[in-house]
Amino acid sequence: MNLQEALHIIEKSLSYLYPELILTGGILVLITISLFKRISSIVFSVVSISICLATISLLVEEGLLRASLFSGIIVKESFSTYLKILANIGSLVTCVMTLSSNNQRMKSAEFYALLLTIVLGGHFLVMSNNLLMVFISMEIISISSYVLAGHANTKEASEGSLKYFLFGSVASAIMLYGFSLLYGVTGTLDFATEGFVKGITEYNSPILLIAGFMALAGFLFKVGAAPMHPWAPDVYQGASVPVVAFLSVVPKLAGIGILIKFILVISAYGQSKYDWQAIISVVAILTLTVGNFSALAQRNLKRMMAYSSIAQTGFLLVGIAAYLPEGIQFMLFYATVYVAMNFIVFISLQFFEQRNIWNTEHFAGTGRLLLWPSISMLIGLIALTGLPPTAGFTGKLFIFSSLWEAYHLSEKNILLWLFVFGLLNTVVSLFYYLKIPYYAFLKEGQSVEKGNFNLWENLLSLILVLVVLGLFFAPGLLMCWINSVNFVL
Amino acid sequence: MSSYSIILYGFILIALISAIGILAVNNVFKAALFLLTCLLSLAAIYVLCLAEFVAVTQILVYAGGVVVVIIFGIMLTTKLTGKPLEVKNGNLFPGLLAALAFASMLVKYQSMMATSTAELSTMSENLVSKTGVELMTNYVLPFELAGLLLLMALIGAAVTTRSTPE
Amino acid sequence: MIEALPLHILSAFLFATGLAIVIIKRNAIVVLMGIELMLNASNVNLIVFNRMHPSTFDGQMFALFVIIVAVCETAVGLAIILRVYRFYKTSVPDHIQELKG
Amino acid sequence: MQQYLLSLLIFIPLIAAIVVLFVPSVFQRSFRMITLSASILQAIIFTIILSSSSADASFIIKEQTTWFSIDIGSWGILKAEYFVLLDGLNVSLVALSIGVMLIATIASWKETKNQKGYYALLLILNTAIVGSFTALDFLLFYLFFEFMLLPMFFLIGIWGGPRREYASIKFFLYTLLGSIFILIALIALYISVHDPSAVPGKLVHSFNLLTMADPKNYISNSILDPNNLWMVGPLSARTWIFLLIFFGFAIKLPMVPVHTWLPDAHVEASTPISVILAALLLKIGGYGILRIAYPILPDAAVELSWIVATFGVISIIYGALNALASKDLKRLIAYSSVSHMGFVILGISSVTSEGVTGAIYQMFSHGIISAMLFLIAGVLYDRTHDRIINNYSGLASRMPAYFVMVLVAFFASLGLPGFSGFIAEIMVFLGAFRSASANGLIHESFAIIATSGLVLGAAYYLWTIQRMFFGPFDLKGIASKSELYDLTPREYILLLPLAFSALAFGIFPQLILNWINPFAQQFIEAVLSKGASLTSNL
Repeated sequence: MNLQEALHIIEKSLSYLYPELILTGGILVLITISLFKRISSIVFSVVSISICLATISLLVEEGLLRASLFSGIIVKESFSTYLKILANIGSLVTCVMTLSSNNQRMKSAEFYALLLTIVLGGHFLVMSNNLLMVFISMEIISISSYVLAGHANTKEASEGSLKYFLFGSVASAIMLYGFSLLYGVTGTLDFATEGFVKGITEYNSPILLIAGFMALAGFLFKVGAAPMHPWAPDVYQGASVPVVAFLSVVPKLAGIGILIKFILVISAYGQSKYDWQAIISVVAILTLTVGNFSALAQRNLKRMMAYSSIAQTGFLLVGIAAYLPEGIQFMLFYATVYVAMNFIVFISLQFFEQRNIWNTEHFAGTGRLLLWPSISMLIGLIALTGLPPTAGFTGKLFIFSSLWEAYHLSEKNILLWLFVFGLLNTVVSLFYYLKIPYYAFLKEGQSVEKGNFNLWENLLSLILVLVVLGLFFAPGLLMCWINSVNFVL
Repeated sequence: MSSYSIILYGFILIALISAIGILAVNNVFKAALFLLTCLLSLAAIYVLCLAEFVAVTQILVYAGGVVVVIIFGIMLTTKLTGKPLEVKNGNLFPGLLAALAFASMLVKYQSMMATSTAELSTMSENLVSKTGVELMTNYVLPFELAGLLLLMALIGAAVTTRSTPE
Repeated sequence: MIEALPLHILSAFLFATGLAIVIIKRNAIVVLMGIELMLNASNVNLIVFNRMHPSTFDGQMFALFVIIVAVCETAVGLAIILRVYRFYKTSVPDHIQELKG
Repeated sequence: MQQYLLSLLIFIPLIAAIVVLFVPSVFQRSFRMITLSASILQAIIFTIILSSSSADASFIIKEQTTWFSIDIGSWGILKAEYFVLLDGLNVSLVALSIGVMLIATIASWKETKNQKGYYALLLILNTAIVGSFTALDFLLFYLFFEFMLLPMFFLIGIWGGPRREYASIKFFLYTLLGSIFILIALIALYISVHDPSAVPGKLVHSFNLLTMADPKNYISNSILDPNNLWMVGPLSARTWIFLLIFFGFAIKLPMVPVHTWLPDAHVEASTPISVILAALLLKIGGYGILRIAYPILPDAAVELSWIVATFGVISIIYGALNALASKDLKRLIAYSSVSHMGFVILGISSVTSEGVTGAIYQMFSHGIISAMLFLIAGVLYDRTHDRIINNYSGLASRMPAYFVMVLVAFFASLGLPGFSGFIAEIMVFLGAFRSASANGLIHESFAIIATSGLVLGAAYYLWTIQRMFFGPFDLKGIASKSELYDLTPREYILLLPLAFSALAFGIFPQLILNWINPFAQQFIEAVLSKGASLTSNL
């Protein structure tokens, strides 16, 4: 390949990357602003405009089937585009949430620049078709996340961010070693190519299993799945609420997006002699168990939500374990609903935390005095439990339907276990999800001042609640969009 | 055994010993110096493996940058806490067990990869210039992203250490 | 002509030592050094494997990027560690236990 | 208008609930009026529906439209329907629920604590109950079924007795466990069936219960294909699914050994909530077994009928023994419910026309009688805040009218001829006896053992009457004598209609049996023929 051709490829590829270029532009503008004194209204408008523009340009090119960019190291297709839109929406909601925060550090230009960097990293992560790209974009997410986790600059936040950093660096070092072994086995970094899959199917050695496990460690860290979850509770408890809400959605979705690709490839599209479907099922069972049972003992609400988000990852992993194209579509449905219901809870959580309510006992009696925040929280928690009439139920129904179908096709008993076990876990999750409404509505409590959401919080939670309820009664609205998403490497 | 092999084995030995040194000593500063030795001998190994550009980067960035930053960090922390540089050990047994398990597993299966593939071939091209071209063509996207990563790491470090007004 | 076997053994041992440091040492900065060792182990691997698959430059390139990432990680990590020092006056992770379940 | 009557019947309370939520709290008194008028409106609509029944004999009125239909590529189409129907099985139960909700509203007339929330929840509960009795689409049914949980949780947990929180959590977890069992079955079932009426070439996964009930609609070689049994461990997948549905509903029923939530919930719930719980929510368990478990999995049902019957008999005896040992009046009534719902299980398991008719009739009659029993317990509790049986004696002299009502309720409940309970229980026994000769499903000994439940029932009721109402008048414990006054007019309004219906349906069972009989006939034919043909395929 001569230089002329190479430059041509770069030029052509760049024309596909408008959303990412817009985000990068936003980051640079923000960094420039941060050099001057605080002008928070401009900062916020720069962030929201760049996210909105990026989302719009994603939506515009949505019809695009597949484009291989930069000689194949990243690939644009509808699957990654969908996840990117979801990540953008999540970050937009986070930005609006920071408006109600009383911590001034949450409104600084650097904060938003870091936020946008994570979104950008997420974009590239879900598009990656190359181990190097996976590593770089994952590190962009991780390193910015470490900083964000400690951004509140309190004692707890810095402790959380230190633990996050140490755990995350070890996880990524382990993952990197796995990547290097995979490179050794296949001789290429482009994991969607025939050469890579051929290498995996032909190379008959347990080193593949070791390499796969090591690489998996990094992915599982990113999505917060067992056994790579122990960072989550400390980070969640320490960091400020908008950051927690953001970390529980955007990096997680990006990680899930790349995990699907990786599992598909490492199992050589099901031809590998190692049963990666069973391994993911075991991971899902483990994640569900750890998340739900640890959450039972928690009294701090943010800590509880950490375990809850671990458990929710378990449900997303069920979608991956189901392994069918439909399983992945249903997983996208669940991921969408997860974004909505998670943010509902966190918006209320921020509201309560500003009134010094963060332990379950503190919620006693809030049901009547802080009526709308409590009700919005109740709806969010019911949706997370997966009870009708919320889309959380529909999402679980879909995900487990695809799992049943997968069991039917493969006749693997582990899938049946996952099916029964996953659904029974819902009952366990009820114990802790219900604890908050239980205290809020059934207990008489200390005096809190009467209060209500401010305008932004009202608007956000209303929209999200409508989404969560609306998608239950008319899931077709979203599914017909997701149906147009096809999953090709 | 050729002199080439002797040099290679020598550097491998230095790297291993200094790595174990980090584990063995209880003084942070000494550990940092061991890390420096280890990284430098690895750079030498890279040269022997015909990865000159990586070797140079290793010396400039790792040895010159990372280790210096680490030593700087050590000094700052000792100044902040006013305590000696001693490091305590914990989880000694599980740690060593895990490390041994990993080492034996990796050595066993990874050495199978070494024997199953042909011996290392040699290349005689001008590697540094080729690396440069590659970096600006095939790897331009990761390259730019790495730039962004460095920028954000800088800002992140600045934000993290900046003291709050309160 | 170089032999791959000793290099493989080197990378495996470097990785294991790094892991041991991470698990055993009770000081965040030393743990950081352990992480650097683990990253370097992967780099050795990448370069050796690049010699086995000489048609492309993938391995060496990857190693270069790993070094860049390591720098970023160290910078951010040390900044975080320094702040924790300021708050807790200690660098022993076990002593830092404000957050509990 | 005619075709939307049933929807109107279901959703009027929900509309009323929304109205209640938007009326400002200053108009406290309007809430109960809104609730009452919603119930009365329901009753009127129900009479209109009954008077204009359809020409087709298999149902009275039905409504069917597509709820959502999602195309999922190679996997087919996922179709859920809004399908509600009124037929011989549920007409009596819907009538019962309208009546009981009316009575519960009047019984909560004096409720003062947070009225807005109370009546809104009551109205939502009403919609959920009527909805789950009428829904014929599994997903729709499940929606209504789950929808009952939260209102009930809050109704027990906020307006209940001293240990209300414990009781409400226990209630919630037990029933949620049951509904998870049902959810597993739901997923397994709808993936295995396809809708034959769909466009050819397209695979339509339907939630329609009637589609699921036809063995022809199962996709061949799917996990639940009745013609090609898929084994999971020692049992076939169909048997597992039957067990899941059965136990899911049995928790609601409640059947021994999964009944333990019931006494706690009853003891802690306030009177109107106890009435709704006993008279309506328990019936959904029995209804679900009749509507879903048996018709859809007849082969497993026929195969396992002796296990079902065993659980029924155990419930009868165990419930009665516990009632005998109860010191708390409400707990006694709660255990008597367990015992009486055991008859429903026994009747269903016999799969004879007498047995099934008896089971449905027992659900209806127990609805009336248990409502009355809990109201009676509530009357006493209102006055003295004490429900311990041994703390009372000689009440007959102080409260003669109350005593008469207690006599009617107790005798109706223990199955004295002339009351509706008698008809129901005698039919269940007949069915259980005849099953051995008619279809050979359950042995006669089940019926014989179950009769001892009747004897025990007589024992605990008569003993209670003897302890509380005869002998010299005396009160122990916290109660003061001055507060014991006889029935008030409002209590007459509550109790008299119930006493009258218990008698009326005991003397003229035809009023209901005319609806039930054809359904029962159809039911047993379908179950037995399908069950036999499917098991012979083995």
